Amino acid sequence: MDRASAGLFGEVRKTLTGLWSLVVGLGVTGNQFYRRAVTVHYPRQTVDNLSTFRGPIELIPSAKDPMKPDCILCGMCEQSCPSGCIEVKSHFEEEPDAEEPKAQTPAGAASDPEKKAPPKKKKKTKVIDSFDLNFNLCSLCGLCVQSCPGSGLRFSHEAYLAGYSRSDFEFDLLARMRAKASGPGSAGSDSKR
Amino acid sequence: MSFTWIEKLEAEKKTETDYRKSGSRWEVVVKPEQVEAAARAAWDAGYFIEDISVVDLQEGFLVVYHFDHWQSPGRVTFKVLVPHEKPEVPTISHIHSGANWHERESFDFFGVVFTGHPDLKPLLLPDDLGFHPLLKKPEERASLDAIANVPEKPQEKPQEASGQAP
Amino acid sequence: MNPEQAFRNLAGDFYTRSLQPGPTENTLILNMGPQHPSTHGVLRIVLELDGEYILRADPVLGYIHRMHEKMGEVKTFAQYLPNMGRVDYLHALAWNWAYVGAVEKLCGVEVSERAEYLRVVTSEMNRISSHFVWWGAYLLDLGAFTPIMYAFDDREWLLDLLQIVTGSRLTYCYFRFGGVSDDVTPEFVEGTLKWCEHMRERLPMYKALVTDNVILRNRCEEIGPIDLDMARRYGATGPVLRGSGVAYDVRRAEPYSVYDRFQFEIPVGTGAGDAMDRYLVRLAEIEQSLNIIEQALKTLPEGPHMHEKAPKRLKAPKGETYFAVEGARGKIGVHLLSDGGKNPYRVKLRAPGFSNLSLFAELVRGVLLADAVSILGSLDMVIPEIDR
Amino acid sequence: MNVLGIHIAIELIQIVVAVVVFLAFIGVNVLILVLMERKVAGRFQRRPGPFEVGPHGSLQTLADAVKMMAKELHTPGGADKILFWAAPIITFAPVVVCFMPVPFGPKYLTGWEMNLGVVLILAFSGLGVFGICLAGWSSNNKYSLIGAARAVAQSVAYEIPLLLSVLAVAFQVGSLNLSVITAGQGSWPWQWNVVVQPLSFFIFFVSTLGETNRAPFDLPEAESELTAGFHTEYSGMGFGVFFMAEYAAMVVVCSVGTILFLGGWNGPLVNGPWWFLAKVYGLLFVMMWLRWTFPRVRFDQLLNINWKWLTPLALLNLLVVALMVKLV
Repeated sequence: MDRASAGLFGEVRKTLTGLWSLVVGLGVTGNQFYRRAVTVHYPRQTVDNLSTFRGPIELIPSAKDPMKPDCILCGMCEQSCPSGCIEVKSHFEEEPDAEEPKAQTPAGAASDPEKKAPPKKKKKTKVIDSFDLNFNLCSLCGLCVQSCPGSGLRFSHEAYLAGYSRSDFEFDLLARMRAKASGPGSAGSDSKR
Repeated sequence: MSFTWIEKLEAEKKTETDYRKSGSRWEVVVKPEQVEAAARAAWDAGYFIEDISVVDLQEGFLVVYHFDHWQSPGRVTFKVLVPHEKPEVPTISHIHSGANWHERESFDFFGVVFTGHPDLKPLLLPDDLGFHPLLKKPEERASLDAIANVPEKPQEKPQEASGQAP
Repeated sequence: MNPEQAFRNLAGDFYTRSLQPGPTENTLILNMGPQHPSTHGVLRIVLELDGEYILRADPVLGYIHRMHEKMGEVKTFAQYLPNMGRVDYLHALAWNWAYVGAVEKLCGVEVSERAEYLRVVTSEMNRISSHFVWWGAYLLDLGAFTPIMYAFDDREWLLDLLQIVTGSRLTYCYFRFGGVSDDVTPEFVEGTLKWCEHMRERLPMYKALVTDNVILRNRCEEIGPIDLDMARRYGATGPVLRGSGVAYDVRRAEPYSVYDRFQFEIPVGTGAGDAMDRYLVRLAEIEQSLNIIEQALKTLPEGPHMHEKAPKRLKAPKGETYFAVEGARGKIGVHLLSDGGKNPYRVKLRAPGFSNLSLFAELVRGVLLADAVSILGSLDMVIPEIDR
Repeated sequence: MNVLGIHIAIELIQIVVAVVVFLAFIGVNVLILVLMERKVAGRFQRRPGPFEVGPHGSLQTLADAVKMMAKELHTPGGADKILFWAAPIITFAPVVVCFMPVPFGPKYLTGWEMNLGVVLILAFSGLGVFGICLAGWSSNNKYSLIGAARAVAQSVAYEIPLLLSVLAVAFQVGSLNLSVITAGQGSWPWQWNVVVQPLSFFIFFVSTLGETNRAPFDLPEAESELTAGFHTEYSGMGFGVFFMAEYAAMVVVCSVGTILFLGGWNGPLVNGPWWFLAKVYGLLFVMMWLRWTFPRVRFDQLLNINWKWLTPLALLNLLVVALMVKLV
């Protein structure tokens, strides 16, 4: 400590500059005192940047039928999820109008005979039963959206999620998608803000 | 960047490794009783300890020490293989004080005992846990060969450095 | 059992008892934490006090231990990514980077040029946001309540920007093997440059309010000096080391990514290595990070945000690697071993705070309780990172 | 019954009425002050502060008070039960007495006009630390104990410059009667004692910060070091009474400051209690401003400030004032 060497005069001067720094500090807070608050009064106001927020994932409805998802049911999202929070259930169903694909195959076969080689008896399609997201476990990493080979999944912009129990966050994404498609004012419409 | 101090070091095996691939410039395999001397040499050469990591392998525990230097960066890795039956390595915490906690952590996770450690009590895990969570099941353990750029099993080779008493 | 005996049994656990046999009589064993306002989360320090002077200190860790290293062994390489945002929640992107970098190094995955720049930008932004939290929290430790609000005001803007590109605000999971998960929008670039300007106007206010404040200076100067020997013995890195006057920064020492293309300085302390030095180094780092962000954004190359050859499903060869990056708290290292399986064989996470905190016990010997708080704050602890 | 008996009876009634009135006054003021503190802190930090209970959050402290009263009074294990619960009362009771000689306005707005008003206030405000000390001791908590030790050292130290600066004014006026001191000052700011003795006022104000444990001198309850200091273990109204005592003590010292240095109820245009209250609240605002701006000093620094700066300065100041009084 070089306090002794500074002498009384130096000490007084140091104290005075110290005191002045306090006054400067008061000036800074005093200056802020008159400014407007920067916070958002939550229930009355909401933030305006939710369009970039990535909330729980949602299924993308197909362009033709908003009640049907674009999902091809490959299960990639299920596999890639680190926390195992996605569960896709599906079953095989025979194509209802088996005629139409048959009508198309000759056209394709003409150009590419190789493809004809395994002739399918009856075309079966996967039909979605349920697409569940256990949001309790989800860490919003986005690996599922990234791994989706088509465009079946995307992030929603829901930030205002609250519930009374864990079961409130076991989402049936299919139902949510349909609810969203049928009523624009339903849950998950924050993005328009 | 001079690594002459490594060349002087008594060790089972010294390899200059590809930094781009392994992130380490030198890899030195030492015997448990040579650890202290190696750590001392690293200290004298101006190195500081980065971390101590343990890998559970078929042949035993591979204790990996990483050292780095402030002025001439270049990671140096020391490796010690100790058998499962007697997982004991001398502590280096009296040379590199930072190793103290790393050793305690390794003791927590693997049960590797660092002999001479001043205070080898649990660090991250509860004191009454009773098992070591990072131990692998015997059938899950990979062999030394299965982990690339680890040189061949040093334990099996009767080395010329056998006459050294610590 | 008489009540006194029962009470004695009640008092203390394994860790207090392990400190119990003191060298002198009439000392006080004080448990600071795990619920204590200035231990930042759940650090616990068992102190032996003589009056208000600390005779011995013994940090007790593990209250938020989650065994991330074990999780790494049971998840695939890609599935381990979200864990990285949770090791150090304040500089999540550096951990993202350390792990992604290690895997890329191991598997020889190339990263697209644009992604490298985006990584630099977002990681530096994250560094600034981390320093803001530290700054506010440190002043809370010292008893000033207002600065954290100003810091959070600026940080909110920053988080809004990071949200545009990463989609989240705290526990980012943005980096991918071979690139980043999303490209940036022009408004992000514009907004960030604007924010950088705003910050340059704002930093003098920080200085006037806090840095020049005589009370703060008296609380920080000559407090907790770390000399070079001690820093090296404990393997201190980051601002803690730079505060002691060593210009050791992984961004320079082992240049990774495109850091060698940017002009920036490594702020170092005056040599005293006290809390004030560490404080000043961190504030200076905010400015340097602003420099890097501006340079990177102005020279942001076009191109994809993921390398074309980036593997959709990662196949790791067997091998071992170590990759280090410079986090807000120091050198973050990931020691990764693979036996060629789909999961890592072993992941060792080197948390900078772990080494930095380990010197705390030696540093606080003989200081006042209030100084211990100041020292602890100046080390910038993030307990989840230390406990992993 | 003689005249003297009637006098005593009247005085007693007056005191009882005054105590009741002051209790109400303290209660209302604490409610307002806590709200004010939170609102002011909010303004400094660019946020609205309490906003939900009542219009603009105006009933927030009332709600908090109700909550506090409804809470369980918990006595920690190993605590000295009697002392533990006596401590808040011992801290709070002297503060009420301190209001007695305070002239809120001209004529009858004084609880009990007495010649030694200043001495009474200083004596009783010094008692508050006794309660804090007991609280720290009886809690059987180490943080509380350290907090109590700090409180005692701090309070003892800061009482000295406080006393000396008050004495300087008393020298100048030649009276210890607060009404007389008030009456000696004019209506306009340049007629107040603060113009004559700015240094005394500065010393007085800094000392009151130390005396009332306000930031940046709030070491007995320094929450980042001692969690909550001496009242760590108190729950419900036990804590509430400490809280009230702290704010009431603030009102007292600001009242004294107003009377001694800022002309009391004197003010431009019409003299009256409104001026008194305005000045008191002005001083309280400055206290809050300081609290929400500065970090906390360290304990040895706190004592250094006192023993190395304030006390010598106050002594010097007193000497100069005495000389001036003698000469003029």
